[in-house]
Parts: sequence; C-alpha cells; structure tokens
Amino acid sequence: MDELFRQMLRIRRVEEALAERYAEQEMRCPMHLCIGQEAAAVGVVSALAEDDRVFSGHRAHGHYLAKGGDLTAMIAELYGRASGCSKGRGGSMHLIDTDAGFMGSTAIVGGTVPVAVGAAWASQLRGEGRVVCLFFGDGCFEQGVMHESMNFAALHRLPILFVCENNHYAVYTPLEERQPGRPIHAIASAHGLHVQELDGNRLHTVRTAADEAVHRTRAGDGPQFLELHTWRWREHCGPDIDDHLGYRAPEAQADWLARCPIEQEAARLRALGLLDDIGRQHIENAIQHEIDCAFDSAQRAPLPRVEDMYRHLHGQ
Amino acid sequence: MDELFRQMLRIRRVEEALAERYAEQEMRCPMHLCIGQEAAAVGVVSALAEDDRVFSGHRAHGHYLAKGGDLTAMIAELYGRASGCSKGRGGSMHLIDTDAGFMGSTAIVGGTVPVAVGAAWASQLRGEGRVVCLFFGDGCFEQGVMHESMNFAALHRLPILFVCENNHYAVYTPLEERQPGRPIHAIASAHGLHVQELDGNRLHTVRTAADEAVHRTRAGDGPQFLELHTWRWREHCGPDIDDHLGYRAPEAQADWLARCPIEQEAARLRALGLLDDIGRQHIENAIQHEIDCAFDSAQRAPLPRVEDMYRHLHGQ
Amino acid sequence: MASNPLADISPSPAVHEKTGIEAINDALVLCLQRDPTTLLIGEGVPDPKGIFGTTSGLRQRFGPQRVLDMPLAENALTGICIGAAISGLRPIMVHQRIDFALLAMDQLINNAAKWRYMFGGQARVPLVVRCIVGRGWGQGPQHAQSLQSLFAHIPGLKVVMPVFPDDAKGMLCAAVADDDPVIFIEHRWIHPLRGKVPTGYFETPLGKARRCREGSDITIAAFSYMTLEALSAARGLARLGIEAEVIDMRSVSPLDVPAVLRSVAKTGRLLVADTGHQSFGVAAELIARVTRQGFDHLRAAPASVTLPDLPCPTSHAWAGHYYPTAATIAEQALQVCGVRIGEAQRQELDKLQPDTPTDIPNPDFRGPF
Amino acid sequence: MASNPLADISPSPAVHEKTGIEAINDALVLCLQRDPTTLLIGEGVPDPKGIFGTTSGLRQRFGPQRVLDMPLAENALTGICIGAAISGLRPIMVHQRIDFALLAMDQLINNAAKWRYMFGGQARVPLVVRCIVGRGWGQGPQHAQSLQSLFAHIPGLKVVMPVFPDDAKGMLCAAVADDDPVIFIEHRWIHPLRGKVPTGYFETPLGKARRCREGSDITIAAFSYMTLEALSAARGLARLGIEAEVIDMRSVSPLDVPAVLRSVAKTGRLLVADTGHQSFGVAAELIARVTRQGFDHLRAAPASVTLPDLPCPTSHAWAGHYYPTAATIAEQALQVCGVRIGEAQRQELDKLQPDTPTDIPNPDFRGPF
Ligand SMILES: Cc1ncc(C[n+]2csc(CCOP(=O)(O)OP(=O)(O)O)c2C)c(N)n1
Ligand SMILES: Cc1ncc(C[n+]2csc(CCOP(=O)(O)OP(=O)(O)O)c2C)c(N)n1
Ligand SMILES: [Mg+2]
Ligand SMILES: [Mg+2]
Repeated sequence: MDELFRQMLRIRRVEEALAERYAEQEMRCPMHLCIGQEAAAVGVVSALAEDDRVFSGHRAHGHYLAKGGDLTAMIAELYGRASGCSKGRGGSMHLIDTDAGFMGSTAIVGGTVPVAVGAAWASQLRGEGRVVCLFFGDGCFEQGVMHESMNFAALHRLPILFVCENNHYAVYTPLEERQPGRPIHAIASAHGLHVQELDGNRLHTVRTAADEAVHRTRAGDGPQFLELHTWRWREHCGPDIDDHLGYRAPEAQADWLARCPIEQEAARLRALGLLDDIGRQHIENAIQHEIDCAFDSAQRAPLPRVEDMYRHLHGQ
Repeated sequence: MDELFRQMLRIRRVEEALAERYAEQEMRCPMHLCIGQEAAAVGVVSALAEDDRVFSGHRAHGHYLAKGGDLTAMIAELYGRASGCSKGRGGSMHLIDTDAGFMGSTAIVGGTVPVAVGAAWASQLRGEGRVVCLFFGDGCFEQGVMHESMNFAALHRLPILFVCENNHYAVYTPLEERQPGRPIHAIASAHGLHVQELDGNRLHTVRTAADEAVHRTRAGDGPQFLELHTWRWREHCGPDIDDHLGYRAPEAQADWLARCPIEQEAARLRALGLLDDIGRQHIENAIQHEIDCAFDSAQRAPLPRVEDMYRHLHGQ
Repeated sequence: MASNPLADISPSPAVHEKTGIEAINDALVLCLQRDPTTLLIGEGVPDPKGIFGTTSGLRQRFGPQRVLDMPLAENALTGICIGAAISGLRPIMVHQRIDFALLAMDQLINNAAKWRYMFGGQARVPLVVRCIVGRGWGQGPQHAQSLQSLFAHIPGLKVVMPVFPDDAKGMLCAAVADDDPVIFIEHRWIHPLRGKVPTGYFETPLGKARRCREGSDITIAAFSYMTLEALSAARGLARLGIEAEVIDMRSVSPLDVPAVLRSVAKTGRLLVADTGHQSFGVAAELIARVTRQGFDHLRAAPASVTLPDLPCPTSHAWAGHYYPTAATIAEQALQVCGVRIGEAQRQELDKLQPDTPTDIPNPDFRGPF
Repeated sequence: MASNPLADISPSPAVHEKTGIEAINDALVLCLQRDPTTLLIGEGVPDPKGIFGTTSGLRQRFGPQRVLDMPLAENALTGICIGAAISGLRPIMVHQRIDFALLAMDQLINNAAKWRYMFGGQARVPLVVRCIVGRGWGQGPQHAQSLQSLFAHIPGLKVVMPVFPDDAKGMLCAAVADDDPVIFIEHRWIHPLRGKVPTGYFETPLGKARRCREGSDITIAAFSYMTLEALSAARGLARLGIEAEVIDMRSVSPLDVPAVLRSVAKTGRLLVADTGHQSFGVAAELIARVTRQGFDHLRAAPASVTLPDLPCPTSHAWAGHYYPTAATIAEQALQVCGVRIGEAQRQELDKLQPDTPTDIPNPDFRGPF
C-alpha cells in the first residue's frame, strides 16, 4: 500500500509542477488538474490488472499516470512537442498510452463513455478477460449517452467498471442546479448495474470497493458502478485556486481540504508504522527528481515539424 | 365512462378503416396503427383538462383522436391533402391539432420527448397551470434524450406526465434483446419521478392512475411516470397482421388478444348494466357514419397546389 | 428505373445478374466470412425484413454474437462501435434511414473522424456506417434526407454513394477493408436496381469516379441515384443532338475531381446532379473545384440539379416537384449548352418524365416502409 | 487584431466604443428587457466568468428563472428550448464551443429546422443558438471546429457570423426577434475586438453582407474573423498596387450572393475567405453561386482561403500553419490577379505575418480557457 501512497503523491507533485510552470505560457493548452482527487485514480486503477484498459475525459492526468502512462510523454504533449504522447495533436485533453493500457481521454464530456463500453464489448467477444475502467464526472452523468451506454453494458453483461468521480461541480455549477436531489448511483442501480457509493478521498476504501468490483465484473457479473465523492481543489480549468470567486462554500472547501486523500493515507501508514518523516522525504525526493528529469527532457524535445501536420489523418 | 368506451371503439374503427383502405395505395405514407393499445390513449388523455397539452411519436393516431384532434383533417393528412392537419407536409407520422391541444407527433424516436418537457417548462414559467402529457414506447426509453429530459423535468419539478406504452417490442425486436431484465419504471423512479406501473389494457385502471398522476403534477409534485403494459396487434408499420412471421410467441399474442381493452371495458360496462347490444350497436353505427363522412370529405379534398410547396419554411 | 442502363459495360467474366440488395448481401457475407473480426449491428439487422433484405440470413449464418440488433440509442452505439474498432474489431453499423445518424453526429464527427489523427496515429477506427436514404412513399421531412454533404465536410470521414450493384458490392467490401471510418450511403432506389455483379470477393477502390457514357458536348457528373436519371437524360439529349458524358462519381469524399476535369477539358461544360439539397451541398463543392482548377476549359457557367432547399413534404402530390428527374437534368443541360428550348426540345423533355408515380421507383415498390 | 480596422465607417450618431463582448452583453440586456418571454440558458451562463463576460450580470438583473444554467445534456436542452419556443417563449441557448452543438444535431436538424414547415406553418420556433468557435491556445481537435457549413446546408436554419461589435449587437437583436431558429456563431477572436456601437435597441437585418472596403481589382468575400485578416491583406495589397474590395458576408444563410455579384461585376475576380474547412464548405457554395450567376464577369478562376481539411492539432507549433492569415489571403489574391510573386511581393507578404504568437489574437489573450 506504500506504493499507492507514492503514486498519489507523485500525481499531486506532477500537477503542482504543471501548475507552477503553466504561467510560463509554454504549455499552451487547456488543462484540468485533479489535485484533491488522487485517491480515486490510484485506488481504482491499482485494482486493475496490467492488461486491463482505462478511458477517461478532460481531467485525465491522474488516471493516465496511475495506469502507468509515460510521464515524460505526457509533459511533452502539454508542451506541444512531437514526442508528446499524442504526437502533439492532443494536448492535456487528449492523452493516450496504449502500451500502458491507457486507451484515450477526450475533451467532449461523455465522448469516451460509449467508446469504453465498446472496448469492453470487444474484450468479451474475443474472450480476452480484460476489464475496462471508465472515469467520468458527476456532470457527465447527465449526458444521455451515459444512460444508453449503461443500458448496453448491462444488456450484454460487459466487463466494465463505471467510475463516477462526483466532485459536486461541473465547472462553477453545483450539482443542485443540474440534478434533482437523488443519488447518482441509484440510477445506475436501476439500470441493472452493481453499485457502490463511497468516500472517494479514502484510498483504502476506494481500493477495497474497486477490488470487489473488478473481481465481480471479471467473473461475469456484468458492469459495476462506483460513485466516489470527492472534491477538486483548484479551478475547473487552469492552474489557480479560485476560492475567491465564492461559488463554493468556504466551509465545504475547508472540510474537503482537511480530508486530503494523501495526508489521510499518510496518517494511516504512519499509524501502522509503515511511514515516517525520513521515508516520506525519500519518496518526495525521488518524485521530485523524476519530475525534474521529465520536464527537462520534455522541454528539450523538438517541436513537431511543419510537414508532419498532415500525417495520420488516414491510414497508410 | 360510457364516453371513454366510445372513444376507444372510435379509435379502433378508424384504424380498421385506415387499414382496409390502405391497400388502395392512396394513403401513400408509412402508418403505425395502435390497434390493441386504445386504453392507454383514452385512459390517460381523458384525465387531462381540455387546455392541457399532448405530444406523441410515430404511433400517434390514438393520442391525437383521444385529445380531440379533428378526424377529417387527420385522414386528409394521410391522403396527402392540402386540408390535412399538417397541410400535407407531415403524413401519419407528423400530426398536429393545436386547437385541440395536440401539439405534435414526429417520426424520430425520442424526438418529441424534450420538446414536451420544454412545453411543460413554458407552462411553469408562465404560471399557466397546464399539464403536458407525453406518449412514447419502450424502445424510446432507450434513447439518451429520454434520460436527459427526465433529469431536467425532475430538477425543475415540471408539470409533465411521461407515459410509456410498453408493448414489449420495437419493430420486430423484443425487449430482451434491447434492455437488461429490470423494470423501466424503476429507472424513472431513480431519476426522481413519481411512478406507477400497470396493465395498460384496462381502461379503468389506466384512468385511475392517470387521474392521480395529473392531480399530483398539477399540484406541483413534479414529473410523473406511467408504465403501461400493452400489446400492438398489427405489424409495426402498415395495415397487416404479421403473426405468420413468428417473431412473437403465439401464446403471448393469444393472451393479449384475449385482453382486448375494448372488450374488457365492454364487459365491465355490461356487468354494471351500462351497456347492452342495442346500445353498442348505436355507438357502432354513429362511429361508422362519422368515419364514412370523414373519409368521404378527406378524399374529396383537393391535393395541395404545386406553388404552395415552398410555403411555411420561414415565417412571413 | 429498375433495369440497369449500364448492363453492357460491366467488366468481369464470372458475373451474375443481381439486385442492389443481393449485391450488398453478398458483400456482407463475404466480409463476415473472410475476417472473423467483422461485426454487423443495427436496428433490424437480424429481423424478418433484414434491412430491406440486405442482411437476411446473416444471423443464422454467422451467429448472434457477430450479427445483432441494438437498442434505440444511435449515439452510444456508434461510440460503442468506435470502441470495438479501436480494439481490433471491424464493426459495420446500419441505419435504416440516414436521418437517424443525426443522433450520432457527436460520435461520428468528434470521435470516429478524429480518433486516429488526434492520437497521432496510435489508434485506428475501421468502422463502416451504412446509411439508407429513404426517398418515396411519403417518408416525409425526417425520413427522406440525403445528408452526404454534412459528412463530406468532416476531415477524417470517407463518404461513398454507389449506384450500380457491382459497385455496391465492391465498394462495400473496400469500405469494410478500409482502416478508417467510411459512411456508406445507399439511396433506397438503388436497392431494386439489377446489374451484373462479379462473383467472389473483390474491392472497388473508394474515391474513383466511373464514366458511364461518353460524350463530347457536356459533362454530367452525378451522385448516387441521380446517375440513373442522368443516363436517361443523356439518351434524351442524344435524340436532340447533344452528346452528354455521364460520370458516376461513386465517392463524395475523396472526390474524384481529376476525372471530372478530364471530361470538362473535352466538353467545356459541366452539370452536377446530386440527391441532396442545393445550398452548401455536394454539387457546390464539385462546381467550385472544377471552376478553380479548370476555369480555362469552361465554355459556359456550370449548373446543378439537386433537391430544393426545403424539407421533404410528405404528400405524394408534391413528390414530382420536389424530386428532379431526367427531364430536369436534360433541361438544365440544354441551358448549359445554350440550346433554346423549342417545340422539339419540349417534346423530348416530356418523354423523359417518369411513367411510374413519382413517389416510387417502379411499380413493384410498395409502402409502407 | 484587437483594434477595429473599420472604426471610420461605423454609421450611427449615438455610439460608444465597445468590445464584441460588451456589444453582445448589451444586446442580451436589451432583448431580455424588451420582451419578458425571452430566456437565456446555457452551461456557464450565470457563472462567475459569464461565457467570456457576454452574460455577466444578467442573472442578477433578470432573475434565475429567465437566466439559467443547465445540465450537461445538449440534445435534450435544445429540444426543451424548442418546446419552450413553440409554446410562446424565445429561448437563447449558448454553447461555449460550437463542437458541443454536435450533440444536438438531431434536435436542431430534425426538429428546429423543420417544425414550422412540417406542421404547415401552425407552429414556429423562435430560437437562437449562440455557438462560439474556439480558436487558439491549444483548443485542439474537439474544441476549435468552425461548423457553419453543416448548419447552412439545412433548410430552415438561418446561420449568421458577425464580426464587428455593432453587427454582433444588431444581428443578435435581429436573431432574437426572428420567428425562426437562428444559429448565431461567434468566433472567439471577435470577442476582444473594439468598435463603435450605437446605443439602444436596434436590429441589423440578417442575410445582408457589408462592404468594408472599396476596390476595383479583386473581390474578397470574407466570413467572420477572416474579414479582419482580409482587411489587413487589402492594405498590404494596396501597397502593391492592387485594390481589393472587401465584403464582410455577415450571414452564411441566407447568403448575400447579389452583393458579391455586384462587386465581381466590377472587379472580375473573387477570393473567398472562410474560418471553416475547405471541402464542402461555405467558400465552395459562394464560389459555385457566383460562377453560375456571374460567369461572364469572371476574368480568372475564383479561389478560397480556408482551414485545411484536417482536424485542428493542439501544438502551438502548428497554429501558424493550420490557420491562414492576412499573408495567405494576400498571396492568393495576387495569384488570382495573375501577379507574379517577386521580391517586392514577398517582402510585403512577410510584413503581413502576425506579430503575436499565432495561437492567440493579441497579447492580452491568455489561456487556459
Ligand atoms: C459536451 C460538452 N459540453 C460541455 C463541455 C464543457 N465542459 C468541459 S468540462 C465540463 C464540466 C464537467 O463536469 P464533470 O463531468 O462533473 O467533471 P469535472 O470537471 O467536475 O471533473 C464542461 C461543462 C464539454 N467539454 N463537452
Ligand atoms: C432515432 C430513430 N431510430 C430508429 C427509428 C426507426 N423506428 C421507428 S419506430 C421504431 C420502434 C420504436 O419502438 P417503441 O418506442 O417501443 O414504439 P412502438 O413502435 O413499439 O410503439 C424504430 C426503431 C426511428 N424512427 N428513429
Ligand atoms: Mg464534477
Ligand atoms: Mg414498443
């Protein structure tokens, strides 16, 4: 579990570094940070097998890294480099690392939902035994395609995990202005999915629930649904903290900050005697070193060549 | 309740007449008959006030007639006449009679769903106290727009009745090939709608449930959902009986035929002493006369003029 | 219109006379047979009517896992097919009406068209979407659109519209074999058309036009069903001393502009006939391209014959005015050629008017669906 | 690009200098004020950023019933607005990116565009859909499309693309007052543009182009933001002795072909500049129409400057190659005019290259959104 703590911390530090350097205006693309939501990414993805697949949406850095996506390639992508994970065509909202099983994240809310279901269908048809895991937000749940997709997944009992990171906001709009007062997971349950609702900021809880869900779906129980309550710490899009805008209650904000997934896990590990200050510092140092190297190498990578712009529209 | 029996019988006889004359190839448009489903149309619509609104889809004759839509104008529309209820532009799949409060039916499955919700929203915003009633099928429930629409209706507590005529088939495809084994109304309930599930072939039951639903939604309880189990007797599209194709179990077919909404209601009325052979014959005769006149007048109506084809694309 | 005016120019030796429906069914059988990753899905695919017969027998033959119906959820199902495609399968999706594809524009345009490009070539979407254009028998405003122009505008989508049975077969095979998404548009009046079709598996390259008739006075470039009307028009024009070259464009995107330019270099005149609406349509693109690249060849202003900019009204009384015919094409061609329409011309144009009711392709065609 | 090159030709007396954002906000205030049936809805409408400031303050002023946010459900919400519109309200819907409107194509094309016609004029859909084209700062393949061609092909939809603040205001008022659906497309690089805007409520007719510069040698017909690039190009061309007439088309559908024909009758040459993709796009339609109706005026093949047929790649390194500039337009114009590009021309073209980074309209423009 030590390793999972490290992964959460790594995602946090990577995003903090991105935020810090974003002001240099060299990463010229919209960027949605998942700081505060790391337990969902790490807790769920760690329950998957290496060969399983992950899809995500606009807020995907954490999912990409948790699945083992190449850090340098991601940063290079943000810098618009030819060596970026999407060869400079995607930016932060379009990440992919097929070697790692991270099959794509896209910018249209709901866009990857059916695509992930299709990947699960392929796994079933080919008898691959692969599980597909799809991350999306509470806002995404409002899209019709979500319901069409759950229906198909339930109908064919596909090996897929629907993971709703409910951070209670879509951009600046609270859940109450977009959905009536009923739980999200209850709808998934009515669609015939096996559901669990939990505190998404507790790594341990998330991991346990994900283990069960992955086990069930791999065993043929059909689609599983996790509703993870969590909180985004920074602005919806961009590097800053935007508490001054006042769209979220300061008490809620303070409450969620106190429930930092990383510090909660750190405390748990400490209590178990699995982590101390020196150990943590080691981890921090190693992460910092990795990040520095990745930025360094990404920034030194060449920009894409003009003549390559037309490549990859069609095959051959 | 005598009048409701008459209305069901009238819809049945109108459609039988349409079916009979369809072979003449003068009604040159696709046509979806609701024979066997008359109790849903009449039972629900009779619970509405005159000023309330109805929307429907491709199988709309019964809803149009139950709401008081002009019979001659409907038949003229099927014959492609200028005097048709949609001025010859719509045919069977695009009916409207704004005077009667029948606000439109269209050919894309799911197409009128949000439109009806918008009409309910308008009623609420303007404080009109009008209820909107929307008919759709079990297949339509699979469309994402259905779920988006229920969400919005529940969020704003709109005065709307969602009426699902579950005839267990979409064209030739049974429910089991399209949806997992869970009830439709349970999903609506999870969306926060007040739901009732019932036998849609029993006029009385339908009417009672509709009364309650209309009352509730008019009182501000928000959207209501009725799942009415029923059965289409004829082919999906066209005038014929297609039992020979074997896509529906003969036992199910026989069972549902025995549960004819009209004969069940006739039996009830007889038992109550409210209907006898002579009374029924009177009703039949009057209906037959009305139908003959309507066909006569529709068929004698002029075809649209060539130069009018371009009218009504835009206003003015 | 049900007999193939091209019967004599079919190429191959081992051929059978088939309808468009049979040719498409053939292609599907062969594709499902030769590649076990091919899937066929759509509302009605395995049902007793089998998408106008084009999918009949396939479920029985290839099983319910590979040949299946779907819920009424066009957008998700398109995305699901994209997901299957990037995972190594080759789905063929069917819409009984192209109008239903409008529900799936997000997945088609934002995902299918861009997936390969936006991920730098690390994934591919071998997806075919068969869409049927539902002309006739009062299909009306929401069941009779011909929307090729919308898809053709999107980089990353290929759009094809075969007419003749041999092309329907060969181009469907090529579409399924293609590693990129192809919108395969079938005008339903090509379904009953008969023609010689080579047996066995073969691919007809996408993006290549086919000259159906030689002529020296005017080039008529036609899309889909309009090719048949153009060939009739050409016969009428010939009787008036005008030799039209008729080109069946076959593909909308890629568009075979060179083929048209070659012809216009000879004829100096261009008329484009398309099954879609006039404005911002396929005809405009071809005219603009030929004008840009072949301006010096043009001896007269190019023209087009298309649907009006109007939703399709249902009444059969309007069908003959809404849909242009061989007579409309011939009349436009005469105008492009600068021929005054006198008595002889009027008589010939009248002869080109259809002899079946204008809302059906032939007397065998029956409603309601 | 943030200063209005047209500052001198603004017409009205009671005017204020405003940005496009302020002009649109003005129009919304006036429309909500004068007609209580007007509604404003969209993701982000009442939020602290207020759709780039265009909707700021409106909720406070007109209340949460008339100015509201919405769930992420573009298709249903479009249908809901249609339902409200046929019930006597006038909804204005906003998409922060036009790409999101692709989720609503069914409701826009099958319903909004056809409702009045298919019910024989017994209902109407006074709906405005504001769509923002998101160029710049790495918006990438799914957030930077310019899809006017798709909407313009559909009979029943009006499509407008104002550039200057006074038009943005006047045309938005006219769109809201219109009894039919209007797709109102705002290129986001027109938002910061400053210009003189008349005070008070006024409507600028939809469907009319506006001549921004007189010239005798070539007509440059431009859509949306490309008008600004065309005006810069014209200044460069003037220094090379070529006087370009620049027409801001303002509307895509209806398309003001007569205005272009009048100009081409004088200049004999046409170049069309559009913000969308090349093929099957808006430029093709205008070229085709002018060629058909003004063939005898044309002294050279018309040309166009558009986006390539390629999804928008994210890397800023490609922005300058993906997006054409004033230099691209000037170079094309020289070619249409048959001017060989020598040293003098090359120098002038170089001067027309933008001096800000090519992924932002001006130095004030910042990411991330
Ligand atoms: C179809 C579509 N509509 C709107 C947007 C703009 N948008 C981007 S992210 C977002 C909010 C998404 O909320 P949620 O799903 O809860 O994810 P979160 O950002 O909270 O992680 C919106 C509205 C979009 N990208 N796609
Ligand atoms: C979007 C769309 N997809 C497909 C169709 C073709 N279609 C017409 S009716 C129908 C079945 C509808 O089933 P259901 O909603 O249960 O209504 P029913 O016909 O049983 O009354 C289908 C698939 C359509 N009209 N629109
Ligand atoms: Mg959220
Ligand atoms: Mg049904």
